Amino acid sequence: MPAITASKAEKQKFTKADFQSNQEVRWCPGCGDYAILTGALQVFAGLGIPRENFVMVSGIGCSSRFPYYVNTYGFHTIHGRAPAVATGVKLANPELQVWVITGDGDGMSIGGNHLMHALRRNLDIKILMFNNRIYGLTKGQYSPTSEYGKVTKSTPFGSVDQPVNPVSFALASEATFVARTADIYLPHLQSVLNRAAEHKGVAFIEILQNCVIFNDGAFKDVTERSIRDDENVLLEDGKPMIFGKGRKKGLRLKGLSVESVELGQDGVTEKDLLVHDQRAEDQTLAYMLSRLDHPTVMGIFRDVTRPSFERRAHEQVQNAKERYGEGDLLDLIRGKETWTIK
Amino acid sequence: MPAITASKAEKQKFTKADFQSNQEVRWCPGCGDYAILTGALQVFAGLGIPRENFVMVSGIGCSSRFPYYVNTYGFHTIHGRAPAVATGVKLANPELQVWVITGDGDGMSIGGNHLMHALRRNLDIKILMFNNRIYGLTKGQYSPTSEYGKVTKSTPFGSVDQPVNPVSFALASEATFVARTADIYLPHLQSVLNRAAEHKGVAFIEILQNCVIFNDGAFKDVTERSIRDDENVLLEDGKPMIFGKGRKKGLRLKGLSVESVELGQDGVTEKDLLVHDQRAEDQTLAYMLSRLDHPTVMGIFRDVTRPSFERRAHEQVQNAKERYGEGDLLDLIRGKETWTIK
Amino acid sequence: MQKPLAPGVQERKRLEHVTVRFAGDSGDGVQITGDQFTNTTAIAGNDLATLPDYPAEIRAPAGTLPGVSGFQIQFAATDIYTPGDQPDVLVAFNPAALKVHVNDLVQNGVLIVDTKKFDKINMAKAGYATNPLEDSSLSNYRLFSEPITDMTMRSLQGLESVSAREKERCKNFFALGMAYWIFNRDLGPSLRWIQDKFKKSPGIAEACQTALKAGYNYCDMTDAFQAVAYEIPAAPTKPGLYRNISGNQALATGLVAASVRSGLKLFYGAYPITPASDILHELAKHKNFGVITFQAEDEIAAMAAVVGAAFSGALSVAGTAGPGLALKSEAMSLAIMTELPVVVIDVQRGGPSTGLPTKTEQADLLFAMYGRHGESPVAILAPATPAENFLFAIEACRLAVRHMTPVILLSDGYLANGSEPWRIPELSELPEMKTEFAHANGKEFMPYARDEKTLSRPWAVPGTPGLEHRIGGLESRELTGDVSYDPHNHERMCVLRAAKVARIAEDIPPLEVMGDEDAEVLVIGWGSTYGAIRSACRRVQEAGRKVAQAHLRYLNPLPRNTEQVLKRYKKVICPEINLGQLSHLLRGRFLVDVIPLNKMQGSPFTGREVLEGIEAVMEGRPVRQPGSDRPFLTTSNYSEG
Amino acid sequence: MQKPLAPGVQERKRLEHVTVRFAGDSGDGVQITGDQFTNTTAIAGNDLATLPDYPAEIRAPAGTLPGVSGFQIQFAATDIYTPGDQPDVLVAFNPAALKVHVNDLVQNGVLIVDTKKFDKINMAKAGYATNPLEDSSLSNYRLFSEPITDMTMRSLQGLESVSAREKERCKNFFALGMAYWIFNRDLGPSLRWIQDKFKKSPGIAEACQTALKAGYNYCDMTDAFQAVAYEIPAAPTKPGLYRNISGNQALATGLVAASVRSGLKLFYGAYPITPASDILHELAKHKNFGVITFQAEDEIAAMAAVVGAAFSGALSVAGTAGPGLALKSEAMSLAIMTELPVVVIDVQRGGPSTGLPTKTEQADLLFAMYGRHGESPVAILAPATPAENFLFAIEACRLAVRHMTPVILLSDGYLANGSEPWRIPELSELPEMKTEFAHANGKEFMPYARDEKTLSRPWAVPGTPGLEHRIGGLESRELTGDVSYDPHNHERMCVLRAAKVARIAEDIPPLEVMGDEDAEVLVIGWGSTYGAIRSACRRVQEAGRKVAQAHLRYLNPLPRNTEQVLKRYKKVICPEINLGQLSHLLRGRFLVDVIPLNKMQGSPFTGREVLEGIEAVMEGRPVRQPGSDRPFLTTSNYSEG
Ligand SMILES: Cc1ncc(C[n+]2csc(CCOP(=O)(O)OP(=O)(O)O)c2C)c(N)n1
Ligand SMILES: Cc1ncc(C[n+]2csc(CCOP(=O)(O)OP(=O)(O)O)c2C)c(N)n1
Ligand code: SF4
Ligand code: SF4
Ligand SMILES: [Mg+2]
Ligand SMILES: [Mg+2]
Repeated sequence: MPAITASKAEKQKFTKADFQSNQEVRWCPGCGDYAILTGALQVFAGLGIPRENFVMVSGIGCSSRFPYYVNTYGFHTIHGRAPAVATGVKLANPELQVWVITGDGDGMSIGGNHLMHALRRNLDIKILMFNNRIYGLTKGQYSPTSEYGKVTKSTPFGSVDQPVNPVSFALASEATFVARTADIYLPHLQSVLNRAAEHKGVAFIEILQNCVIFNDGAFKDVTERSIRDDENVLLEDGKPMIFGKGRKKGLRLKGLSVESVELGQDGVTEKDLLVHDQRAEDQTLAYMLSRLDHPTVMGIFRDVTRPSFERRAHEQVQNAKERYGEGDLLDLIRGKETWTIK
Repeated sequence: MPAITASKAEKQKFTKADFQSNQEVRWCPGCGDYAILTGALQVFAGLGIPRENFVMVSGIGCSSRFPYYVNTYGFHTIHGRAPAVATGVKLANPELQVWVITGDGDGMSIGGNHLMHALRRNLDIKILMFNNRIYGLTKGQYSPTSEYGKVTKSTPFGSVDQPVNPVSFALASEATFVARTADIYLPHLQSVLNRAAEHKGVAFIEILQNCVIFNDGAFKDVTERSIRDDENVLLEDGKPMIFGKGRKKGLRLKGLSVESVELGQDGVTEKDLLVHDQRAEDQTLAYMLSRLDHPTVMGIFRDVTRPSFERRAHEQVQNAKERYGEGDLLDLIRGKETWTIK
Repeated sequence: MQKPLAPGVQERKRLEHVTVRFAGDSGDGVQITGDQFTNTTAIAGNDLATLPDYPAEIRAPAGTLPGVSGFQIQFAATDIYTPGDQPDVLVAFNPAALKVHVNDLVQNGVLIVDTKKFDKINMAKAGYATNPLEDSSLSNYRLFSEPITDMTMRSLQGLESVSAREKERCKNFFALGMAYWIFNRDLGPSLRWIQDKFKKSPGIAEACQTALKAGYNYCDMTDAFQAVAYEIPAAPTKPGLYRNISGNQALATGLVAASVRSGLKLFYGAYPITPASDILHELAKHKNFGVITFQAEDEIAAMAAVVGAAFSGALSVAGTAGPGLALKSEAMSLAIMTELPVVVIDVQRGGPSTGLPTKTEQADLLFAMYGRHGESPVAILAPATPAENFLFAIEACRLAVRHMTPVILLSDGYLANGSEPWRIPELSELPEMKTEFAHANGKEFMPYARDEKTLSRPWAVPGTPGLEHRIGGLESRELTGDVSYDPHNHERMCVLRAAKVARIAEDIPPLEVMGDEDAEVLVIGWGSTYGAIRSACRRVQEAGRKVAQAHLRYLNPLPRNTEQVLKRYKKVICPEINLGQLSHLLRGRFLVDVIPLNKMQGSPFTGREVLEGIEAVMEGRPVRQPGSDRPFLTTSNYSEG
Repeated sequence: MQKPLAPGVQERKRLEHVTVRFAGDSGDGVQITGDQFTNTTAIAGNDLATLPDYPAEIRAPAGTLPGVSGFQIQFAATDIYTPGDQPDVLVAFNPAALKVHVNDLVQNGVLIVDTKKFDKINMAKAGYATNPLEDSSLSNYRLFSEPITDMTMRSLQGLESVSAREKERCKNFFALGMAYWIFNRDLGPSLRWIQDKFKKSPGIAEACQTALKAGYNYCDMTDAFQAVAYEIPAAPTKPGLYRNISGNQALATGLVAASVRSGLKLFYGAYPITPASDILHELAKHKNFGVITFQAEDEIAAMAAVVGAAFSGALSVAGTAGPGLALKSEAMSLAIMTELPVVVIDVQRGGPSTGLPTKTEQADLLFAMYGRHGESPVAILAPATPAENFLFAIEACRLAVRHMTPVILLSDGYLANGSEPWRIPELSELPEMKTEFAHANGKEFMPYARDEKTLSRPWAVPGTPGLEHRIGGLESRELTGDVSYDPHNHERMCVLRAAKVARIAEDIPPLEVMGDEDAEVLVIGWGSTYGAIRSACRRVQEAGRKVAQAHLRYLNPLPRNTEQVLKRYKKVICPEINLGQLSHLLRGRFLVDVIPLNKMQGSPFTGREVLEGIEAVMEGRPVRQPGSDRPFLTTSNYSEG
């Protein structure tokens, strides 16, 4: 494999245009994927890493067309398997910047297991899950994140199963970096992606994404301009969890649940509020926050450090070489017991 | 499908022998699977449900040989797919008592995704995962529950990945009943299985199981007689979490973590301790407890009620019949627009 | 039925058969237009065949060549078998659609174009430097440049409850109205369909209906259209009640019919995948038939659940396309070992890998045949026309249950989405499907005892007292089904499973030969090539030459007389939408020098293509080799940069 | 080497070849005994072939018939090709082992039995009503009833650091010592092996070594053994340095060699599965060669990761067995579409489904050939002997990388676990494996441009400046690799992928014919049947008749001259451990009436079985039909109850 030359020290300057491919973007007009693409391209450009060191790996779905639109190496693989393909890409060449793009169906339905294992292994890849709570590409069946009772093409009488919560799932899968953002929160999305890029290990980011055709307005009650302040808590590390129009509300611990309180009412002050700690070794806070519905918690739930899988794997190679010397092929072929015929 | 006749009301009397098949048990002498089998057979017999209404479904692994030893209907399927096969068995005939037997490899490695989806769907099946933290049947490779650094046949220099915690995983998969017990805790195991049988919905039970051949003593530091009192907290619903030799220790909340305290020391009393609540809608307590290592928490973490998948699915059928009348084949074949040729 | 509005035509020209193609952006409603036109044509009593063709994207970028969606229909006063080789009439909604399709139009064909989108931007997207409607490039056709969108908007001016954008989207109904006038169709069925479809938005319904009528009236009032006023008399067919039906509809309906006839609960397990998803959608509607549909987390789970449901005694069916079939391989193998009745539908599409998801292909035959580890025989069926899916869905279920075996039903994208008029059978015409579960009879139960005739084992379902038993993927001992590593038992069971499937040959009809028994050339096909082969053979015969046709609907086992049929002819040619799979099978089985005629273009054969192949064989010339149009581009023969 | 201890024998009988079988409970250390015996035999310079055979359970219940583990070896003073048809010497550790194996022993064969386990309980478990050692049932054999366990215990009496149970477990070394005496072997290699193996438990090491010597000495002191003192002279072979090697070892070693020779990092992705797991275990040890082993969560992930690693420029290999190959189907199809070089090893075992996991079979050939949706050609290789796995591992890697294609290597349980002496090649004897990644050259990069000769596309790996490009599972356009739904492009690409694989025929040796060129009968085989066929042909020739043999190591594409070879002979017979897969392939390809000779018993052919087949063909008789020993048991012909 070619050695990666540019180090972070000699950060280069790139523009979004450098990262834009010549392929015509083929999402529906108004699809949330456009905004995510724009945000991501800007983040890639800003990292100062040459294009050739990026690999975009995706599965199948509308979201998974993403790699075609990024002028780096790209691999549009098969349904659900992107994390597994990415594992091979990254293990074979740990210098690469590997970004996985997946959907709620691709990532949580057919691909749930690969996702779980990639997360617990802590491979240094970044996984963006575009969650539109529907199957877009196959024209509108319900997905594992669709709400209970969802009427879709495949569930004309409503779905009968409990959705899975991607953030809770990622936490239970031992992910070291877990975040949530939304297609229409561009600056927030970019800051989260930037933090993910900095994180040395696996990063999982759920991105709430609107599918105008098959699930329009799925996140209206979370992200619509008129209510979003009251319906979102944006996590800030080390800061109390304040939200709401005029920042008048906050989240407070009540037993082992969270409650939403009004600042100033009943004597509640900032001091009573939960303070976010992204780096807490204990997952409890992050997990508890992931369960909230109204308001929905956005931002980085968890960001802890553990050596990454590919680093550990390559260290073993290095250690073995140091301990036993660079492998000698003839020695290996000969094995332990030989005899000579003359 | 034959209608199931015996109702719970006319509970019949069975003995363990009724549920024992004529197949020779083929586990290694000393394997923890024997004890689990014994315990389970007794529980089955005690439920008062005729043998023919049980189906044991398993994947592949030492543990998955289980169905052969139970004189009910049984299906030894393929690696990792038991929850999916069981889904078909149960959906097609909701009257059946379906028990899934799986291993840590079968259930969490190749089968992790099916497990997650069966759990979130809340299908009324009982899933017993025999966790020996190793691949037994294939002679000793590491599994997703093997501890970090594990030296096995496939990892001679030690494994480099973070294990997954089955109880945390089940909780994040929205399971309605989650428990942990051990092969050598026979009465505890039986009480847990009994409660699982009573639960109307999916039940996930992690059973710590010793593999004498490839991972002997994996749970020694948890279950060995001399230390087990200090290393186990047995959950009791509505009770404070007391444990330790002479029941002198307890678990106390400290911020959003749990700490182990000595009763009577520094003024700690029972009142300071965490009280278990299996039926809490909020998962936080259960999740937090699942993360503990020393001591390890055993028992029922969560037991909440939600209508089960197969019930909801069959209700839809019932409702459709009521709303549109029993389907008329000729009508269906004819469709909407027809014309006649004479 | 509502009468056609005052047909202001002196005389309509009678035609025997016509091919019409609608084309436009994916957002232009081309598929709906095609469906409506088809339905109305069917009701008018013509024979017909259709070919929808749409891009893989949900909404490919507007105005681009890859974004073009098309729908072709051939209809006739006689029997026809294909959607037509070349359109006689082309309706194009934008420059890209014109560009993609115009070369297919017959010389002097009718070309109707909506002028609206012929602006600089859209023409550039389609690669037109100058306006083709204005230069002379279309002089070979009878061009009607019409401001369809503008006229639509004008006809809807008064309607206030409907937005401008919604009005614009009615243009396809305007065009449909024009087509109805040209072929003298009744507007009634489409007016009713609109009413029903938009019953929740009466404004939209009114707009669509108005546009439809406006289009019709526009032609009626415009002299230029008098020259293209046609009449295609109804086709003489078997009397009866008819409907139009697509392959996927027929399949879903057939499954429900099998369930009703057998008294077994239908369990359909699937994971969405083009072009099979519609079967799931259709079945999910029919819960009042007791149908259980299960959208699984993936195809492996779908197949595994189907195996589980079969164990529980349901009529268990899985439906998918190529990539999904690949994932089902291991669980199907379990069904083979445990000898459970399951039906697996593979709606074939272009492969390998994700391939061409919305295009048709027949390249999964050998995969269906050999696509599992070990000796893993299954039965394989393939309907030949969209409507045949109905009977073959029932047949697949019947064989699975009677012979306790997995059955693969091979449909394809063309059959699935194509449609044809179908004489609705009486219930009494449907095959018998008696099923009996095993019951305890006091003797020791032997789950692997064999029926003498079929070699099938008993279907003993959980819940039956006294029949408790265990099955599994390990080799099973004869009679008892216990796990057995005995070498001779394994050999016997492998042979037994093969023999069981082979014996299905006793339970299926012999292979029929159509055409000239004493011909020199036999054309053998399977699946959706039927129509093209039939049409080609007819043309051969019309030219006064002899040819025979045989069509395999049972691929495994083959009909008893297959060898005999093949060996009766001097030359055998086998057209397939793959690189020669059935021909390979037949050659290996019978050592007959079957000549492959192959095409791999994501679309069915045209009658002409098959005809050329037959003629080549008759005249001893080599048939067309796929991909032979020009050499491969290697580093030496493409100009770099 | 340590000299044999005072061999108290007057004269040893010289034998040309001997077959020895060890058998006992899975806990009895039979496989270790077999391995040690093999190693020592190899070092003594005999030619040899082995056949281990063990139950699927880790520790099947002690004393039962299914719990019996066996190990057979044939060794000789001349070339031999199979582990022997029937043992000349059988060592049985318990009644069950005796029961399972004694009928295979040749008349008057040497039968050594450990008397320890011949108690009521164990005899009952084996189904013996009376003690076979005491009734006259074994009178056809030269029976040695020896208290092996008791003598072992006695010999270890002084050793205090070792428990009684551990001492008892040394009995296999006592028996091994006896075998060494009988065949006049040097104890040195085994003594050294024990030392090394138990270096952390010197007590155990001493116990094993003591038991070994005690067994040897026991025979030396016991007159009765004089009659069975044999000498098998070393086989004359090509001079050189030799070792004994099993198929899986050879495969793993070959992969490392390919990595070293090509300069590519080896990436091995796998999920444990019998009988392929040992390849993973072996490679995981060789991290100092830069090998990356990845135990994935399942076979799908393993395959997907291998495809990803190939994209990244690693020498990428996946290893599995049947059920795992089924799961890899879809991801392999992705490698076909994206034209990435990957090697997939399938160590075939008994199928379908879980089947007979520890037994051998050759029934995945057609699955390898056709086991993916769409037209999905891959190259297929199959080594013929355990040691050949070494070169074919390299060859698979060479072809994958040079032709940018997936390659399937078909091994099987017999090759994987069987072993043979192998002349260690010089590094200079290994094939060249130059690999070059693409580099930017100022022109626009075309990821799907073709090499003129091989039709392969460039290998452009991430990290290379200027070659950024996208690949994927959708159909790719010629040259650019962009997504393309163009009908003609799809056809061209399908044909191109097929042609690329077909052209490998130019890069592989022609099919060689051994034996009599002018014979009437050709025996054609593939994979592990080689030895049995070779041995059968030799016997035909020894009997003065003519026969030719050809063995296919390349199954796709076939060697250029295959048709020519097949058509040179009047009759062609094809022995396979399946129901006729290669014969079907050859028939379909070449219209040659290849006669299948099949066996499906989880074990390789014996030379005798193949011989009988050849004789039948020569004499115009039908060959044995598998499973024909008795009719199927149907409800009418088994007695119920
Ligand atoms: C094996 C396989 N099964 C099914 C499909 C069909 N398929 C393609 S994308 C998709 C789901 C897409 O949903 P999601 O991942 O949420 O992506 P979105 O389109 O919503 O962005 C499905 C079922 C496939 N391509 N491959
Ligand atoms: C598709 C497939 N892959 C691999 C295997 C081999 N295999 C059988 S059991 C097993 C793992 C068993 O581990 P676990 O589930 O922990 O069960 P245990 O034997 O420890 O009880 C594996 C890898 C298989 N049978 N099928
Ligand atoms: S279908 Fe939905 S997700 Fe897909 S491109 Fe269109 S709007 Fe976006
Ligand atoms: S290998 Fe381990 S898990 Fe398997 S039967 Fe033996 S002791 Fe039990
Ligand atoms: Mg989605
Ligand atoms: Mg295990």
